[in-house]
Amino acid sequence: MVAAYKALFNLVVAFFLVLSLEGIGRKITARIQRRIGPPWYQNFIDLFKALSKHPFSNGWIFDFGVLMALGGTMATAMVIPMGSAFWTPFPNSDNFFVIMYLFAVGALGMAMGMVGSGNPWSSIGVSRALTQMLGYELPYLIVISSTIFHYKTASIHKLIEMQRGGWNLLVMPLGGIIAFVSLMGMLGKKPFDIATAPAEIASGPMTELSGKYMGLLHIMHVFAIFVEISLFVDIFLGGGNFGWYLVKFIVVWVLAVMISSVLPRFRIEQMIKFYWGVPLGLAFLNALFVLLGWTL
Amino acid sequence: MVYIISIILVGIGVYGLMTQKNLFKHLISLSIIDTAVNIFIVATGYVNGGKAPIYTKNFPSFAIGRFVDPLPQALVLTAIVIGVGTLAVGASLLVRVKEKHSSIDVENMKGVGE
Amino acid sequence: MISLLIAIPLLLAFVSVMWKRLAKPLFFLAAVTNMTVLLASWFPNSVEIHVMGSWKPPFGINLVFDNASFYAALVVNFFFFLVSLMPNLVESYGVSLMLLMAAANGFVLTGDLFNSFVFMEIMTITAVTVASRRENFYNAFKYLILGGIAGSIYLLATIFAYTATGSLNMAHVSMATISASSLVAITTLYAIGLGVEAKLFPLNGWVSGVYGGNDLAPVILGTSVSFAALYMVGRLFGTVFHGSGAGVLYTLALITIIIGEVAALRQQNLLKAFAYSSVAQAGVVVAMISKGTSRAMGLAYFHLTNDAVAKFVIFLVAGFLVYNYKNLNGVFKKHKVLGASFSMATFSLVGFPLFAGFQSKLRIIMELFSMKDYLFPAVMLLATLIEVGYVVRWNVKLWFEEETDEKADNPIVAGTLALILSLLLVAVFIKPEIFLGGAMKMGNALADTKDYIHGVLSVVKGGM
Amino acid sequence: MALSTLLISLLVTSVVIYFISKVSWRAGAILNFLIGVFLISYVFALHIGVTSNLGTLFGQKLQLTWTHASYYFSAVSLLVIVSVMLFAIKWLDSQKYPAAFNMFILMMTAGSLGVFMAADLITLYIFWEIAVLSSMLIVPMGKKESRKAAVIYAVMSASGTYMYLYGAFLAFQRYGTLNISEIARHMVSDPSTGIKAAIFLLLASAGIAKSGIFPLHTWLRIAHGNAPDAFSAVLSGQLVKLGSYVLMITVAAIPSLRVFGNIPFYSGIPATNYFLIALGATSIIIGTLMAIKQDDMKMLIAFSSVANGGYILIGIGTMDPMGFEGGVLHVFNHAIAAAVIFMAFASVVYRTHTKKISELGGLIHKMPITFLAYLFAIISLAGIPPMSGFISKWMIYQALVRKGMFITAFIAFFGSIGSFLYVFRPLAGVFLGQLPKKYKDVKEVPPVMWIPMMTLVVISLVIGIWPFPVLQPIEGMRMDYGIAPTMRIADSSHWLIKGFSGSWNPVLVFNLFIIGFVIAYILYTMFPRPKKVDLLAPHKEEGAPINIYTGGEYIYTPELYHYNTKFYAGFERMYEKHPSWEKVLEMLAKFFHDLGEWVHGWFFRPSPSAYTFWVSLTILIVFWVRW
Repeated sequence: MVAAYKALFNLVVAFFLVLSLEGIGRKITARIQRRIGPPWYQNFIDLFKALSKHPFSNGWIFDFGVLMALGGTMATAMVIPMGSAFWTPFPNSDNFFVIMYLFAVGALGMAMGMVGSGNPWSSIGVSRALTQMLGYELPYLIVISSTIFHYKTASIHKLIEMQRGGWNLLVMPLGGIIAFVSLMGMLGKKPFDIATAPAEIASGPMTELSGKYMGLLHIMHVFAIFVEISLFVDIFLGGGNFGWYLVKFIVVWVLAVMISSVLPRFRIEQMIKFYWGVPLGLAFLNALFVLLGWTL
Repeated sequence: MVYIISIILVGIGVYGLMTQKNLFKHLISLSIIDTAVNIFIVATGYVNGGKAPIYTKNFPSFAIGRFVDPLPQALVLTAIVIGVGTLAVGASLLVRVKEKHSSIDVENMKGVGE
Repeated sequence: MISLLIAIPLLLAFVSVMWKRLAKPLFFLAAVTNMTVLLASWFPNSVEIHVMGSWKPPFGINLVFDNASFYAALVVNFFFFLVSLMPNLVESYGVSLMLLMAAANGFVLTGDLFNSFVFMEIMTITAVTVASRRENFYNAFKYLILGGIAGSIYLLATIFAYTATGSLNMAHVSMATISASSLVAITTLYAIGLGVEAKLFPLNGWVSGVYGGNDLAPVILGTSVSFAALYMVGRLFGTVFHGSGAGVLYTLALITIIIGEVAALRQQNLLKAFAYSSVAQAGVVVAMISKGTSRAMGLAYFHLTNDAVAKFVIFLVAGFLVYNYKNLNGVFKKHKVLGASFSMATFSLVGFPLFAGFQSKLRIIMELFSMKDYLFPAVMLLATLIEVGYVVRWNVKLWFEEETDEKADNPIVAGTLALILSLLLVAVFIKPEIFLGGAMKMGNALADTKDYIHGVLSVVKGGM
Repeated sequence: MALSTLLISLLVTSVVIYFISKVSWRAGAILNFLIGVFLISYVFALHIGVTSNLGTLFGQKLQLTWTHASYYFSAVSLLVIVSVMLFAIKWLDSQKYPAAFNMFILMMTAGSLGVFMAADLITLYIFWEIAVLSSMLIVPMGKKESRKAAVIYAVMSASGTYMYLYGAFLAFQRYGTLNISEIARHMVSDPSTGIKAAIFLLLASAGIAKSGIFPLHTWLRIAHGNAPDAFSAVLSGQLVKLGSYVLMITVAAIPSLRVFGNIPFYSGIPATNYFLIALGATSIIIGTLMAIKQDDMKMLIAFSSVANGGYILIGIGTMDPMGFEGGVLHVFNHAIAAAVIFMAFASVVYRTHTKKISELGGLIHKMPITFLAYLFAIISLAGIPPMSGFISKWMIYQALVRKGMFITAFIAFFGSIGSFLYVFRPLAGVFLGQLPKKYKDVKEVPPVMWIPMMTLVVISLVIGIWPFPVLQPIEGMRMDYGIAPTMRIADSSHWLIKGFSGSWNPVLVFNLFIIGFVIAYILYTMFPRPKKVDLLAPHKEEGAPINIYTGGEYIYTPELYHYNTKFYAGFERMYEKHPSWEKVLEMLAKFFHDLGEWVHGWFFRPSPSAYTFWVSLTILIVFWVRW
C-alpha cells in the first residue's frame, strides 16, 4: 500500500514540478532571446484553459489513443525512482528496460491516436517522431547498456546506490555527455523538435488536438519529461535525497532549455546522421572503455 | 602395316565426321571407321607365315601353333553385316530428313530448333 | 528356357513383319511370355549358363543366367510389358519394339563379349527406329551416328580384349591376367563405348533430342534400354575387369551428374528437362557402380530401378501432355490422376520422403560416407538441389498456372498405369525390400567374380 | 495412442480429408479444425519422456520422443495452425483450391509435429521434408507471383536441408549413430574441432534457411508475401519455427559451450556460436531496414520475420540462461504475433483484395475487430509491455548486456526500435487515416475469422501478464540441456522474472497500466464531452463541411489526404542505394541457368560433328590421363 502512495506521490510531484519548470523554461528562453516572456505559472493556466473547452473528437481511436498515451506514460512515471531507494515505489520492478519499453506504450498511443485523426500532417509528424526515436535511442541504449554492464545491475535504485562513491557522470564522462545529447532528442527540444515543427507541419501530431485532448496530451508530455529527466538524474547524477534530486532535476532541465533556445532545427535525415555519427561512435568508445575497465 | 592402314582410315573417318556438313558424308565416314575397325580385326588374327586353320582329311599334316587365328574373320563377317544394317537405317533416315528439313546439309536444314 | 527370352520376341518380330496388323498383339504376347518365363525362374541364386550349339565355355556363345542378369532382365521386360499394354503408344512400332526387346534381353543375358557387341548394335539400330517416331528423324540420325561410333569403339575394345586374353568369354577374360597397358586400353575403350548408351558425359549429346522427340522413345529407352546398358557397365567393370577403369567412370559420372542437372534446369521443354534428369541419374548409378563393392552396386541398381519406375511415369505423362496440348499451363487441373502420378514420380526423383527415391538416395549417401567418399555425396546433394528447382517449377507450372481451354481425353490405360506405378513408389518407400532385395542380389552377383567364373566355366547346365 | 501411430494416421487422414473436401470443402475444413483441437488436447496430455518407434531405416532405429522442447514447440505450432484452420473455414471461400489446401495443411501439421518429436537426425529430416513439401504445395495457390515464390522457397529450403543432411551423415560416419543425444555425447569427447565445427554448421544451415536467417533469408519476402494470405500466418508463425527448432537442437541439444569450449571467441561464447550470432544480427539489420521501406504489408511482416528469426538465433546462440530462455520464448511470441498479423492482413485482403498499404486506409471504422487484433499483435511484436513480446526481448537484452556484447546489443536495440517504425506503417496506412471511396461498403469479417485472431491476442496478453505457464516448459528445456540448471529465472511464487541485473513483476506492470488507464479515463470524463465529427466526410455529397485542418484549402479528393506512401521517406532516402543480397542470389541462379545454356549449346544441340569431336577428345584425354 505504501508503494501505491509513493507511486501517486510520483505523479503529483511530476505534475507540479514539470509544469512549473516548463513555465520557467519559457521564461528563460524569453530572456535569452531578449523578451520578457510569460509568468512561470503560465502553463498551469494554459492547461486548465485547454481542459475546460469543448473539444472535437475524430472517432473512437482518437479518444483511445489519447487515453493510451496518458495511461501508459503515467504507468511509467509511477515506476520511476526519485533519487533514492526510499523514493522508489516498486523496488522489484524498476528495471531500466522495463521502464524504457513501458514508456513506449505512451508513445505508441499518442502516435496511434494522432494518426487516427485522419490528418496527414499528424501522420508526417508521427513518422518523424518515430524516425527520431531511431536516432536518439541507439546511442542512449548503448551508453546505458555499458553502465549496466559496469555496475552489474539494471535496477535503477541499485544503480543509484552504486554511485555513492561518485557520480556515474564522472565515472564515464563520455557516456554521460552522450546520454545528455540523447536526452535532448527525447525531450524534443531544439534542435530536435522535428516531430512537432510548428512552422513546417502545423505542429505535427498535435494538428487535430482541441480542448481537453490538447490538455490531456499536455499532461502526458509532462509525465514524459519527468520520466526522461529522472532517468538521467538517477543513472548519471547519482540521484540523492529528495531535495538534491529536485535540484539536479532542475539543473538538467534548465541546461536543456538554455541549449535549445539558441539552436535552430535539424532536418530529419540530418538528425539521424548526427546521432549515428559522433554520439554513436563515442557511445561505442565508452562501451569499449567500460569493457577494458578504463573508467574513472 | 595393316594396323597403320586401319589407323589412317579411322583418322579419315573421324576427320570426315568432324569437318563435313553433309549428313550423308557423316554416314560414309562412319562406314569408313567401321571398315577400318574390321581391317584391324582381320589383321589381329594374322600370324606371320601362318597357315590356314583348316583341318580336314585333305590337310592332315597341320602345323600346330603356326595357324592363322580363324575367329577374327568370323567376327568380321558379323561386324560387316551390322555395319551394313547401320548404313541402311541411316540412309533411310536421311531420306526422311531430306523430306522434312528439305536438305541434308547441316547448315541448310530448316526447322531444326533447339 | 532362358534363351526363349530372346528367341520369342525375335521370332514374333519376324512373324509380324509378314502380318503387320498382328504386330501389336504379338508384341503383347511376346512381353507376356517373357514375363511368364522370368516369373517361372524367379531368382536362380546361382549361375546357370545356357550354351549354344554344344560349345562348352569358354568356347562358343553362352547365355549366363544369374541373379544379376535375372534382375536386369526382369526390369527390362517389365517395362516392355507395360508399354505393350498401351496400344496407342506402340502404334506401328511393334516390330521395332520386339526387336529391341530381343536385343535388350540378349545384351543382358549374354556371356560373350562379341555377342554383347552384336546385341548392342541391334539395340542401337532398333532404338533409332523407335526414336524416329513423330518425324524425329534428324535426332534419330544423330543418335545413329553416335551409336555407330560407340559400336565401333566397343568392338575395338572387344578385339583388344580378345588379343590380350585369347578369349571372348566374359568369365574367361576375367580370369586372365592382362598386362596393365592393355587393360587401360580395353577398359577405356569399353567406358567410351558403353558411355554412349549409359549416357555418360560428354557422350550423351543424343539424349535430349531422342527423349524429347516423341512420346514412345523416352518411355522405353529411358527405362529398359538404359537399365540394360547400365547393367552391362556393372557386368564389365564390376565382374570382368574387377574395377579397373573405375576412376574414369567415376570422374565422368560426377561431371555427368552436374552437367545433366544444370542442363535440365534451363530446359523449357518438359520431355527434354526430364531427359537431362535421366542423364544425371545415370551418372549417379555409374558413379556408384564404379565404387565396385557389392553393396554399392546393389544400391546403384536399387536407385536405377526407382529412377526407371519414376521416369516411366514421368515420360508417360509428359509425352501425353506434350503431344496433346500446346500450352501446358495448369493442365493437371484437367488430368488430376495423371498429375498426381507425375508429381509423386517427380518427388520420388528428387528423393523426398514418402517416395522410393528417398530410400535409394539416402542409402547411397550413407554408403558413400561409410566408404569415406565425401565428394560424391556433396555432388549428389548439389544435384538434388538443382533438381528441386526444376521439379518444383514444373509441378507448379503444370498444376497452378492459369489453364487454357484446350482439351484432351483422359488416357485411361496410361493413367491407371501411371497411378499404379507411382503408388508402387510409395510402397517402396514403406517397404524398400520390394526393389532392394533384388537389387542387392544383383549387386552381389556382379561383384562376386569368383562365383561367376566358377558357374560359367565348370558347371554346365541347360543347353539348346 | 503412440506417437508414431498419431503421425502416420495424420498423414493418412490428410488424404482422406482431400476426398471429403472434394465433396464439401467446408466439411473438410471443419474436420481439420476438430482434428487440430484434438491434437492440442493430446499434446497437453502427453507425458514428457514418452518414446515410440517409427521403424528402422538402413539398420538405424527411427525414434520419436516427447521432450520439453517437443511439448513447447508442438503446442506453439498447434496454436497457430488451429487458429488458421478455424480462420480458413470461412476464408477458404475466396480460394481456388480449398480441398488441396485442407489436405496439405494437415499433412504439414503432421510433418511439423514429427520434426519436434524426432529423436534422431533422419527422422527429423523425413518429417522436415514432409512439412516443407506440403507447405511448398500450398504456397503457389496464391496470386500469380506465388508460383515463382514456391520455387524459390523450395530451393532455398532445400539448400539448407541438404547441407543438414550432409552434416547428419558426416556425424553418422564419425560417431556411428544418428540419435541426437548420442551424437551430442560423442561430440563432447571428440578432439577434432574442425570436423565438429563442420557438423555443427552443416546441421545449423537447415535452420538458417528455414528461419530466414541471412544469407538464406530472401525467400521469406517472396514466399510469405505471395502465399495464400491465411497461409502466410502459418508460414511465418509456425513453419519458420521449424528452423528455430533445428537451430536450438544444434546449439543447445548439442551442448555447444562444452563441445566448442576450446575455441572461445568473446565472453565465453565459442566462435561457432558467435558466427551464428553474427548471422542473426545481420538478419536483424536487413530485416528491419527492408521492412521499414515495404509498401506491401505482407512483405513488410515477412521481413520482420527475418529480423525476429535473428532475435531467436541471437538469444539461443549466446547459450546464456537468460538468452536461451529469451530466444525460446521469442519463438512463442513471434509465432503468435506473426500469426495474428497475417490473419488480420488476410482479413483485410479478403474484404479489399489488395495488400498494398498505399491503396488502403481508414479501415478502422469498417473493421474494428481486425484492427484491434492487429494493434495488440504489433504491441507484442514490437516488444512493448504488457504483451508477451516484451518478456522475451527483455531476457535477450539481459543476456547481451551481461555478456558485454555491445555491438550485438546495439543491433538488437536497433531492430527493436526499428520494429516500432515498421509495425506502425500498416497501422497508419491501412487502418487509420482516410477511407478510400471504393471501400465504403467494406464490412467486418465474420466471427469465424476474427475469433481465432482474438483468441491468440488474449493468449498473448495473458502470457504477458502471467508468463509462468510458458516459462515453465522453457525452464524444463533449459534443465534438459543443462544450461545453468541451478538458476531460476521464473519465480512464480513471487510473481517475478529474475534477470542477472534486477527483476520485474509482470503482474505489477500490468496493474500499473490499468491504474494509469483508470486515472486517464477519470481525467477524460471529468472534462467536457467532445463533439464527434467525421474525418473528411468523403462519402457524402460534394461540399459537405470539412472537419479537419486542411490549411484553408478545400479538399476535393479526400482519399488522397492520407499519408501512407513512403511513410518514412526521410529515413528511407538514406539507404535507397543499398546493396541487395537478393540480387546476389539471383546472379547465382542465373549463373546456373547460363551454365545450363552453355552446356546445352556445346554438348547437346550440335551436329554429329561436334559429338564426334567430344568423343575423340574424351578418348584422348582419358588415355592421356591414364598413361
